[in-house]
Amino acid sequence: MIDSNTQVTSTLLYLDDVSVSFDGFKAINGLSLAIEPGEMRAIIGPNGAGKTTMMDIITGKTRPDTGDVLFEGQMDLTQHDETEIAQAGIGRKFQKPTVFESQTVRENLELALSGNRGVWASLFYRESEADAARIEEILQTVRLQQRANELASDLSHGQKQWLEIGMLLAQDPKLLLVDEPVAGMTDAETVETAKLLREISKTHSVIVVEHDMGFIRDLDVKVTVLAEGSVLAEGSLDHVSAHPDVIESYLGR
Amino acid sequence: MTVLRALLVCLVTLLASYSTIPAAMADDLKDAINALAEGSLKDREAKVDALLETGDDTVVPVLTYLAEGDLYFRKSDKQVFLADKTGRTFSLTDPISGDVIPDISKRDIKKVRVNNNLRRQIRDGLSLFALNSRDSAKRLAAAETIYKAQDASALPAIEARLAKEQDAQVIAFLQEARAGLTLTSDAPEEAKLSAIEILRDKGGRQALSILNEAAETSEGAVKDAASRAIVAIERMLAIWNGVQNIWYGLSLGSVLLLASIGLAITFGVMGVINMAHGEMVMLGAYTTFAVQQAVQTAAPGLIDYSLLFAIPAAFLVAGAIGFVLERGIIRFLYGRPLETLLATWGVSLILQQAVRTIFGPTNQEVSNPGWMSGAVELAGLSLTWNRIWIFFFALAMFGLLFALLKRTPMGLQMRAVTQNRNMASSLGVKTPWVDAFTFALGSGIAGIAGVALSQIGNVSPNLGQSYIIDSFMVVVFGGVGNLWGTLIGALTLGVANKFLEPFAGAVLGKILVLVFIILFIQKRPRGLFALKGRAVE
Amino acid sequence: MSSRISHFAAALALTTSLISASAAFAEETIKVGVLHSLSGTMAISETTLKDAMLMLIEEQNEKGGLLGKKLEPVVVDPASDWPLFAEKARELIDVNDVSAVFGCWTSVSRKSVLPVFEELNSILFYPVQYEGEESQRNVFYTGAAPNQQAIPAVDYLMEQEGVERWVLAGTDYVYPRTTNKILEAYLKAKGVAAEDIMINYTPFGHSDWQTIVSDIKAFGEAGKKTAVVSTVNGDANVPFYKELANQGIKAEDIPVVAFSVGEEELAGLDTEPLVGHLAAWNYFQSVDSDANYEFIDAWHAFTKDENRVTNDPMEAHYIGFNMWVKAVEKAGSTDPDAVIDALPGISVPNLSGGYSAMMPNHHITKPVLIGEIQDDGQFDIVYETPGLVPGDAWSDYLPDSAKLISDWRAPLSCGNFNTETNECGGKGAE
Amino acid sequence: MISAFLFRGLAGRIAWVAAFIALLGILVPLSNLMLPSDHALYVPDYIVSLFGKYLTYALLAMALDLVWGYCGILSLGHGAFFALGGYAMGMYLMRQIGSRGVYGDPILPDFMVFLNWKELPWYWYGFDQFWFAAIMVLAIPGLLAFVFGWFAFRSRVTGVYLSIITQAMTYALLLAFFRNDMGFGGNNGLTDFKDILGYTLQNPATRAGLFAAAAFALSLALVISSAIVRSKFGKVLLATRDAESRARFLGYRVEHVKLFVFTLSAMMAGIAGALYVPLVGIINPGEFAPANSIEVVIWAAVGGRGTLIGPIIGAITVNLGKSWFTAQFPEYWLFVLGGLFVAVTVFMPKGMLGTLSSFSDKVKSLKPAPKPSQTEAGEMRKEGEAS
Repeated sequence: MIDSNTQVTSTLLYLDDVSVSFDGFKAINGLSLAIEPGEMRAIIGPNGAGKTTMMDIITGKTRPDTGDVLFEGQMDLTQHDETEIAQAGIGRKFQKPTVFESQTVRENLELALSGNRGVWASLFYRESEADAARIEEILQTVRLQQRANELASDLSHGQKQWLEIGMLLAQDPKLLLVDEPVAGMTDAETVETAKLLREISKTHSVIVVEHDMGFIRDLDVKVTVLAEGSVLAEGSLDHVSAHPDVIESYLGR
Repeated sequence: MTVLRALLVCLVTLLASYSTIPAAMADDLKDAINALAEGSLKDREAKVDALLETGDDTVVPVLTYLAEGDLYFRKSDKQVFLADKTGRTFSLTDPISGDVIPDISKRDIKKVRVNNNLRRQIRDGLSLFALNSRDSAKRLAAAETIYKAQDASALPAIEARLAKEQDAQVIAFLQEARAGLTLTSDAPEEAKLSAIEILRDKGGRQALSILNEAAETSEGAVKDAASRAIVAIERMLAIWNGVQNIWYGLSLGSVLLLASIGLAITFGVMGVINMAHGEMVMLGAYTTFAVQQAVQTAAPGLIDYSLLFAIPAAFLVAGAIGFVLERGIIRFLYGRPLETLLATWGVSLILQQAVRTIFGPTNQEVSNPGWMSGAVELAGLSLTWNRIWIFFFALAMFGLLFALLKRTPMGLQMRAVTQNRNMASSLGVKTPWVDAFTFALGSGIAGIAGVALSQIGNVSPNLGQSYIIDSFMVVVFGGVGNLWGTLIGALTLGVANKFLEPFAGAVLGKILVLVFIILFIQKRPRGLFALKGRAVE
Repeated sequence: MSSRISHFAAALALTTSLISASAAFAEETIKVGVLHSLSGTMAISETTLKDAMLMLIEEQNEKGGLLGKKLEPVVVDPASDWPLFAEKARELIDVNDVSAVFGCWTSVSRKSVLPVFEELNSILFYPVQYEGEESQRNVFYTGAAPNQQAIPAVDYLMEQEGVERWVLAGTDYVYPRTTNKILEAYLKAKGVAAEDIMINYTPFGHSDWQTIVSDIKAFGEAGKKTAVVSTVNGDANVPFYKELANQGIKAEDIPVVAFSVGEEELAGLDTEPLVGHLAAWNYFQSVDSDANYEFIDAWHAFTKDENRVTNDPMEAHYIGFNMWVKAVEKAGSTDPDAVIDALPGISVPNLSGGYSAMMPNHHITKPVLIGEIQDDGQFDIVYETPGLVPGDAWSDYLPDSAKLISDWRAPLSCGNFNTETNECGGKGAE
Repeated sequence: MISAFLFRGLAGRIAWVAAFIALLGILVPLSNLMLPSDHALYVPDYIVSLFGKYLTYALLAMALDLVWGYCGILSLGHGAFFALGGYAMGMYLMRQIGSRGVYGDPILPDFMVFLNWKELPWYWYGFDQFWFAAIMVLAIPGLLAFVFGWFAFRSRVTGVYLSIITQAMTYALLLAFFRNDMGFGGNNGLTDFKDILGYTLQNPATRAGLFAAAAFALSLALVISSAIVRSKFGKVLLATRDAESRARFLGYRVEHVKLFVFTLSAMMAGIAGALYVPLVGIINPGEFAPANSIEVVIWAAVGGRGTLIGPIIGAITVNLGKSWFTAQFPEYWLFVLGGLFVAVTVFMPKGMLGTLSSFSDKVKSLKPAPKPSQTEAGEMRKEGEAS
């Protein structure tokens, strides 16, 4: 398909002809996708298009039946589990905000902070000044410094979303997968979030899955449209929304 | 049994009234019968033999009563009578005259003691009498006894009967009996060879042991033929053994299914780690006991059918307690499954002690009705009736429950509530009531299981404890929330257990099954029938 | 901090004594400990013994008590939990200050309390048939040793019923294991071939007997008269007998003789199909003696239940309790050492019309009875040993045990005296 | 590094409780041995051995809390680790009997003699040495937990499935140890111990020493556990409990986290078992009974899970109640105990300690005190979070 070895090795994430089915239902069907280093990509598609399953495949939660998934050109993601993939530099934010509710905001960030994840290392971990400073910085970025010592469960829905994004930042991955970051947010929060993501994308590669067209427009990035488990169209938002198939399957009618 | 005895008494009376027996002979007989009162158990064997040798039909009721321990003698004059208990007293029947003396106190009479040897001697001896009975079923039973007894002295009687017997089954048995006796006698070779053939076709362990003996003691053609017959019979036995084992496994599986099917609802469908499940089974068993007691006093004639009354009663009792349990405790604990474990554990302690206080700590007797007693011989298989009933009862219960959950509006509501409480509630389903009824249903079904399990095991306050772990293993092995899983899981574990038992012994077999479950869960962390895909998360 | 604990201890002792003292205020009593499980798996058997003890103590008090004082039962529930037995024994002796304890059923519960009685020097009366191989200074064994039950039963079957082939079926624990070891040695000494003995063990509470019963049936169809010697324990018996009945194993063909099945166990069974199967005990409710009729009447009056049965361990408590009473009277005090020394040689009536005596090895003499199950749940006694059989602490049929004897009288005062080396402490010949 | 690590465990009320337990370990034996028996502060022998037993139960309950309260692994098989530790100690005590057994055999335990065993099975070798037995007390439960956990956590068996297979594990061990062929004394288990490290077990001084050992072990285990849950690893534990897959996506190897804490907890349970055996004088397969393991869970729940101290209080309270009820109301105590479990779960879902601290929180919040600063509020929650 898009093959050429140089392209593969320079590509950050590369999916080729990936398929997976659950009990006969093809959730992903011959999906191919390439993300360049430093790129931010928005992925849209109707319910059941396979967006979340695609993320599951990239992060090692689901094994594809066929196809290749390569990270940084050499790491075959289908052969690794979630932990290894996360350690290799892919971070993920869930559709439903998932933070550690019984711990404080600061502790959540501390857990996410990059570093040795081993049992002994965490047993004897002492917070360094650099770590503390980094946490402060992220708190600032996600606008939670006022609530740093409160339990995550006490945060509002939007703040949880931000905390989770903050955790992604703390993890400092090469690629961020962000699943519906503005679901349930107020308009103001949505605008803030878009701003935040654009800022992040300056230093990281990002894949955003979202329904909110206004938000996608705010992001102003290349858009991939998924339907029935494969790519329907790719390009700028205006380009894809003019695409007849997209109009047919997604925008209604 | 009682019918038979009534007939016997009639027979005695008839015989006496026609007074077909000459007076002198009657006196001899009377003395011989009264002699039973004296002497030790060992001496009595010779006296019984003497009575049997008279060939007189009068001795049949006497010996039958003796074998059943109902032959008594009057302390005052050592006269022997047939005794029937009527209420608190006895009515005595004179074995010769047939005169009945009612209302005799236990103090005035003493039992003529009997033991296994005498009973066996009487059974074998009377079978020769029964061989000339008009009832072909009785003749058949007699012929079977004669075959089993392998007593050479019976040979003339067998020959005599064979000469006039019409019933093919009786003839077959008698021929087999004769074959066995021929083989151990000094009959000519040809007769022995045909006897071997008959026994080979008969099969079974007794034939095998007769042939083994023949093979050891004889030579030449007889020895060869016997050896060949032994191989043939052993091969058949091995095959039947395998089949029998499968049946044992299925039967054990059906018991496991019964024990766990209620749990498949309360735990599997509702997610309550219901440690009081075993006690619901126990309550069912105690209800069976109570119903049996009630039927015994109210309508003794229906005692054989008390189980049929017990089934709805057990369902209601256990169901009601389950309902109260859900409304009183469990409803506060939804969403905290592990805490239901603690609360229901407490409930199980309370229920155990309550039953212990009310019924006492000892086992209670729940008798098998006639239609659930004994066994049926089917080719090389011996299937006991209670196991057969339980097997089909378990399947029927499973089928009913399955239909209830999948085919009725009630079942639909139950599934809706357990899958998505909020959604169901916003669609107008009265979730609290559905919860309560679902739990009551699971408990009630456990109660019904108790009715069946009372037929094969203890009815004691500990009854529940002995099933609870196995029940959880079955439900988890099959896959929580899947009824089919429970069915297949129960039968699989039952059969696996029974196949391991002959090799590993009962204890090691059970350990191996547990290890197998642990390893199996590694392979399929959500049991045999787990849902796949994203829906699981 | 430690004061808190001792306060607690004081409170504990206080409440205990308050509650118990309310019965006999300001009157000094002799306390008797009753250590039987009232809950858990063993409650089924042991609760009856607690009731029997309460009855015996009540009767004794009606007779005027002991040494001019009233007897006072102290009942605790060790809940079928073996370590809890040890704790409760310590509590009875240390906190409640009992003069003697009547209790335990399982071997493991006895083993658990043994060191406690030794350390605190108190007296335990143990009423249940057991595997022997023990003789301890502080324990008096009023149940049967293997030679008072198993061996006479086997003799009976061999001689009276002509049994040549044997199935030894038991629950897998120490009593059946030891009994079967003894029986195996005994049978082999009597000339029974190894292939004519089948030994089978099942777990506690075994409920699915299909395979084993059909194996027994097959084993019994080999042309020789076969019998089953069952040391199957407690709960497992009901399903075992139900399966026997249903698979049509009749007592006339393959009799089963049991050592752990008494009237109490039969109460949970329909005995109609079981008539003729046997049990060996030292007492049956059907024993024909005045003492027994009196005992049964008293029992029915005490429990206010005409249907409550009596059984062998109850008789053992009856004998043990009367022996203790006599020994205390003889010693003139309840001091454990004096009573322990007074007990051997004491002889009291048993319920089968004779007398049982405490022997120097702390076991007692008893008749051995063999009964056949009747359709009314009782036993019909078909055999009785001509004389009394003295309990043998150390079996003669186990190689290491045969050379040991027990005699707690001075000067020997030893529970395991080796007759080969003439040394106490079971020392082997080295 | 280690000392700094342990020092962290001494924070807050843990330090007080640990010190209190350690002090009990000194004062109770002293009072028992030094004071005359009519002294007001005298602790009788009976109480020493009773509370010694409770302390080992408390250690077991705390070990369970470490995996259940902090890592969400509801083990219904912790009794197995306790029993295995107990058996390892029991084997040592058995070998110490030497020729003082009833048959006087210098090597074979009594139960082997009368069952005609001719020689000591290989797995009994080495247990005549205390150091070897002490290692085994840790190694056997630890190894079992490691192997079991390695399979189970790697296969991602979670929730009730995990609970049930831990129950299957202890049930299988129960049946196995019942078998006389196993060479562990069958149903009777191991009994008739004479002495430990040369001190006779029937001596009150030895029991006082064992009490002290149990108290120190509990105190130390409490400090270690507290250090663990207060380290970053403790946060990872909570993270695993609350959102296992999130922890995975953050790059934590969740199965290693669980395996570590499960194995450690099993070893603590083993130590508890090893201390329990000489105190009660018997170890038998009954300790493997699934019901026992469930009871441990109940102790933890009654006291308040996820607090370390709660389970200690729970274990002691429930057992104290049990000891008392079984003597005072032998016929009715199960009603009381059963009722207690129901009441605790329904009315005090956080257990005694949790209810107590949320009650005191409420009282505090009722006071018209100045608004606490952010950090103070955070600290308070930190305390409360675990409950």
